[in-house]
Amino acid sequence: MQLEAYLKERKQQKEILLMTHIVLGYPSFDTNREVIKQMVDNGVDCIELQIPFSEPMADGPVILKANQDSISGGTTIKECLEFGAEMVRTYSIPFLYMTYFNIVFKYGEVEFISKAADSGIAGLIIPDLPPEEGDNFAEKARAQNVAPILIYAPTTSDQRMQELDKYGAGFIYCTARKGVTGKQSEFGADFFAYLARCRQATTKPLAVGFGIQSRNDVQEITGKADMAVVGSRTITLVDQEGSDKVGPFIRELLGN
Amino acid sequence: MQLEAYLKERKQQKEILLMTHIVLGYPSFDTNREVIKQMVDNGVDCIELQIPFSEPMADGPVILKANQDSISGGTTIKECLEFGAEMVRTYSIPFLYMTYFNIVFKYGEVEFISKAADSGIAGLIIPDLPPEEGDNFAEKARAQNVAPILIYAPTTSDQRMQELDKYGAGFIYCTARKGVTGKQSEFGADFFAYLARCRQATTKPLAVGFGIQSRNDVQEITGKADMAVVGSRTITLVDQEGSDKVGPFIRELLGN
Amino acid sequence: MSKKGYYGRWGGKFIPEVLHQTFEELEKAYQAARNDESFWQEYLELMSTYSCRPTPLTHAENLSKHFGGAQIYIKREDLNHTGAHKANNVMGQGLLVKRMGKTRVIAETGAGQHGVATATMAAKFGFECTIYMGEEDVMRQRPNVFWMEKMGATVVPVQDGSKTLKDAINEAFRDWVSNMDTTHYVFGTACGPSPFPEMVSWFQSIIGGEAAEQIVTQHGSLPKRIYACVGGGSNAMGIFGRFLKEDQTDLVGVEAGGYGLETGKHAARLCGVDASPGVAQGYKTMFLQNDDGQMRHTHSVSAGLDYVGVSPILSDLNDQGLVRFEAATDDEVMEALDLTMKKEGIIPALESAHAFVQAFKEAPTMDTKDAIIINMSGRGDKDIFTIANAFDDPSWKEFIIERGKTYSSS
Amino acid sequence: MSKKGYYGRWGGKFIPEVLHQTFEELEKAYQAARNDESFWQEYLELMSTYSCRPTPLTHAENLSKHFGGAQIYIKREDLNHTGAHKANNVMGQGLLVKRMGKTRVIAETGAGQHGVATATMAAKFGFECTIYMGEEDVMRQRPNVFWMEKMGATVVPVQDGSKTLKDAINEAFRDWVSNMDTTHYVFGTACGPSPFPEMVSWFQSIIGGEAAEQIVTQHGSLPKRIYACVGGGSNAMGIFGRFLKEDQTDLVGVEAGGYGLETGKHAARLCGVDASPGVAQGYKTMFLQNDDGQMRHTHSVSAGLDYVGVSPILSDLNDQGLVRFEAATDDEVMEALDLTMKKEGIIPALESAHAFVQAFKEAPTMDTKDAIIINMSGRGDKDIFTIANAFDDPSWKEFIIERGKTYSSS
Ligand SMILES: Cc1ncc(COP(=O)(O)O)c(C=O)c1O
Ligand SMILES: Cc1ncc(COP(=O)(O)O)c(C=O)c1O
Repeated sequence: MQLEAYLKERKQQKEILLMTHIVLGYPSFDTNREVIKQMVDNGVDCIELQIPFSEPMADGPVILKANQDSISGGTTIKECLEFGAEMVRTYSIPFLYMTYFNIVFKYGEVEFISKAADSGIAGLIIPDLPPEEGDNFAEKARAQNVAPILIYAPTTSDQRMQELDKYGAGFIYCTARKGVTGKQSEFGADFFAYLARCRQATTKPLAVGFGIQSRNDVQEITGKADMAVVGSRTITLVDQEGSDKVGPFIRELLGN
Repeated sequence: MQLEAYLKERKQQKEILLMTHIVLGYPSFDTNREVIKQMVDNGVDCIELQIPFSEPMADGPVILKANQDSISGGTTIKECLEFGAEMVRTYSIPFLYMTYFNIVFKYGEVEFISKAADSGIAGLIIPDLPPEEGDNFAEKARAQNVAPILIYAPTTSDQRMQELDKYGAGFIYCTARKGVTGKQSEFGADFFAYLARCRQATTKPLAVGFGIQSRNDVQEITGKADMAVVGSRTITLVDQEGSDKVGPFIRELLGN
Repeated sequence: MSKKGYYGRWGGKFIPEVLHQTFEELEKAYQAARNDESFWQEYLELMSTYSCRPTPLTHAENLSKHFGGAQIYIKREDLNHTGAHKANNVMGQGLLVKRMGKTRVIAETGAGQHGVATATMAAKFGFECTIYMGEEDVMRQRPNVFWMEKMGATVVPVQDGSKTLKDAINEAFRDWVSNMDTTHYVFGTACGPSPFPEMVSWFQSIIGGEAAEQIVTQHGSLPKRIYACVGGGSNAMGIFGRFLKEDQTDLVGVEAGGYGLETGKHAARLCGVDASPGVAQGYKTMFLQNDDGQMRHTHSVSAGLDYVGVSPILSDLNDQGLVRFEAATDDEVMEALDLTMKKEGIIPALESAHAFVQAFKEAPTMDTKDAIIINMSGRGDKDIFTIANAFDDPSWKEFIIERGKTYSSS
Repeated sequence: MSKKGYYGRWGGKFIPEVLHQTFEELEKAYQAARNDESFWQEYLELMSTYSCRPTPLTHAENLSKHFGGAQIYIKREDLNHTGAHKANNVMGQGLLVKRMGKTRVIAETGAGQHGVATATMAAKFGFECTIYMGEEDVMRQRPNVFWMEKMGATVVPVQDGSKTLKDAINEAFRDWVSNMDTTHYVFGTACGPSPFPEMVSWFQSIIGGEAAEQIVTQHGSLPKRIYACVGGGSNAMGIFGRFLKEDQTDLVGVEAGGYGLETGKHAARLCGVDASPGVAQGYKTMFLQNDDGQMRHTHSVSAGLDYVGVSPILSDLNDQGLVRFEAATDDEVMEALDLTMKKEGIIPALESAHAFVQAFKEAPTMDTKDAIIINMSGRGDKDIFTIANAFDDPSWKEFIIERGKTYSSS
């Protein structure tokens, strides 16, 4: 598959890849543009564009607030999808949509996948859509060359990991710990045992997210995972210090 | 009996007798003295001295308040009894104590009666002591020549009137209506029928109380009852216009 | 009980002549009801369809473990409709009023529970209703006033005397002596002139009857001791009555110790040394009064126990040594309330919490095989204004201040 | 009901992967409990000794006469411990938690009833307890917060989104995904991911089971119609379930009409035209959402009905035409509440009063021999701040202003 192949190829040249995240329309699409430019320019490997939803059940306070502010600022799904298409046109790295299932469901599963495919979106992350739910969503996405990104959690059994792997494409999103986005994670023995289980279960690249905030965190998982995912930390950074701090932050994360 | 004989004799010379009422210690014993002087000087036939009680269940708002103010002003039973004795020594008309049973009970029934007798008090009115209660109270009082004044109400049956009559002495206190002291009474056909029933039941003089406030009221019962009882009205008068208005008020009541 | 409505040397019927006839009729109606089995059946039926009798007996396992002694059972009068045992008495009198053909009821209320119960009964039976309540209590217990009014009752704030329960009783009598033809006075506790003490106890005896069956079913034997708080004495009489004949069961009445018996600021009539025999509000009992016979101000954190007199039947049981009386202070009450909420998820009324205090003092010394019953006369959640206040809860205060400001500015 | 936790086209289990295992365990424990008769026995036992089940069925004779049609019966869930049907579900889940060996419970709450019930259950079972409550609701429902805290629970004000119920649910899920090893999320209504809708309905089915027996005993036949308010749908499912198989009984769910369906300010998901299929908070149902799929703000005078979603089981019963849905406006609710208090001495919760509204509309057109049942899901006296406010009661306001001043100056 396209995304998986791309990531595996990139990984040949780098110790670890980096996926970053933004919430669309927060604080504005213009800022999104500036931030994404800095990300791409500074070596990010792919970017997760979160389409805001009013009930982001799996997100912690930072992303939650960004979702809600974006919506109350008037962000629409249409704008988000146009913005996604624009980014794909503008940059060469892959972009993914992250959102909750209701956004997809309300838009129409088939329509949403087609729209993403047409825009050249590489993958979809829907944290509240296990493969058992939806109308064969993963299959339909794969059929249109949009990677359905499946998620592993520390609570996922070996058997289920293998099961999930069958549905997914692109990479596996391993949540570093129980809980929601945004809190610092500890990378101890349990975590590495979990990551080893993930590696056993799939041949897809492993992305690790939830709580990665510093160069140190990235180094901790280097060699064990293929890609680090940074979410809340960039939002906080832009909120507090402005979008032009994103470039330096990314370089720092990557040790450049 | 002394009191009964006195009243019957007075009644020979007057169309109707008048009993007035004061609350001891309200607003002060000094005012009580002034008021009583005016009452006696202006032709009142006997006076009811109410020893204040904290729970005057059968009294309306005016007398209730007088009771409570007297107590909170520090009036003691001892003072009341001394004052009663002083009045008996000072004036020649009969004085009665009116109070609630707890005052008597707490003092000791026998002791209270003896004290009253020793002071020359002519009678006792205890509205919450039906003859069935207390330790043969009426009998003991009669034995010491203190008249236990029994009460008739419009709800009292003929048979019970006769029964009550046996216990009483001095006169019968006929409450003009249902209810508590202080409210205006209407003297209609029902009332006169009731008064006729009272007359049938006893040979004792009939005093009518509860709501007698004006010359007009007194006239209404003249010829049907032997004595009018004026209570709350004098208290209000003293409160509002001072004790020297009591004399003229009494004269007015009596049509003098 | 003697013919004249005496219980030992207590009780009687010290009423103005104008009420004589009314009491004759009441006595007759009451006796007729007692002798008519269908009346009690009708009463049980009403209480099981309108209120939720039988109320449960809850085994307080956590508290029992905590104290490591007797098994603590709680009789749940809080689950009655309107939230207290007061409903039992009121509904019973309601049925009697219907039989007597009267169309209006009046009642006194202190904490407001009896007022709410009476207003409720009046709505249910279609009676007119006036509730007398001391002005102090109206101010303290506004929520109850609100509900009474919403139920269609007229609430009259009484401004005389100490502006509390006893004054409300006097005022209710004043109404009654004017309107006895149409009106029944629904006395709220096992006090007042005969037959009230006995009649109220009779209606409340539904508690003890149930409890006796329940404890045998649930625990396997009768309880060693039963604890009830004592205001006027109705909930205590209600649960004690059935057990008076049981030698193995000790009965413990708990009075309001207020700031402590030694301070004089309490409402302990049967334990302690401050009360003496007296006659007021139509009956003879132990009263908190001064040497002249004037009633004293009483104090308790719980309005329902804050009363000068006590059931003449309890005074007699005290004389006979059949009921033991203890006192619980305000502070002890708040502590017991706190513990009961945290350990069992149950919120006793402040009144009821007095019974808990004494039970908690004694449970640890008893055998784990023994059972004790606490009569939980009512629920505390109606008393949030008093309880939050007594706990001095800062966020509650803030909430009220904010609300007040909102209302002021609108 | 299909294997995957669907009811027709509704339901499902839209949960983050991290909860997969937790739901597997929950499903297993739930199925084991359902297949174990002793579990239900234990549940019945608990509910009859700790709460007062069976709750009565009250024949509202005055209301029946007033409307001159059907005989109105009221199922008295208000008499449950903690004052609402919420206790049924919570105690049931408490037993399950004990079986699963977990030591901590969390819950969302809107009006506070479910929070109080959960805090109560936690105290009783000795669990740690955290309650999530929208900040708006914390401010509106401070009394409930006070009691939850007194019962030992931690109440967390949720400052996200609309700061109300749905946000509290999201926040509870956020806690759960972090602490599922020790923690059970006590979902408060028949919504959420499978098996919650079915499990909550199962615990609540105790209502309908009792009601069916009671109405036959008291009235002689099954009811013609049953009315229940519908927030998440748990009390409705509780009373409807048993009657789904009875052709002669029509089931009517009443949603919050708020300011009127035409104003858009309401919480009507199954009647009216403003809701559409969606997936949120872990399940698929009719949601009040905009065209993008963002949830809308809802409005109701009653916090407990003020919710964007509805039980997927009810959505399915709506599809099947087995339950009819109606709406009651805020104004109609206040009127029905007033009438019920005055005529029967019963204070329905604002939520429950919605069911009364629809019953009152339909009763007059029915035969006097027919019976209808209104499920009175809870009592209103806990909601005095809301109700007194909604009635705009001047002396209540004055009381609060005075209290506020006293607290300000101390
Ligand atoms: C809950 C509760 N318990 C107890 C009492 C005290 O009354 P009694 O001693 O008559 O049971 C009251 C009185 O208001 C009350 O409301
Ligand atoms: C008294 C009462 N009734 C009804 C409801 C609505 O919930 P459901 O539809 O789940 O019964 C609530 C919710 O808080 C409630 O407290």
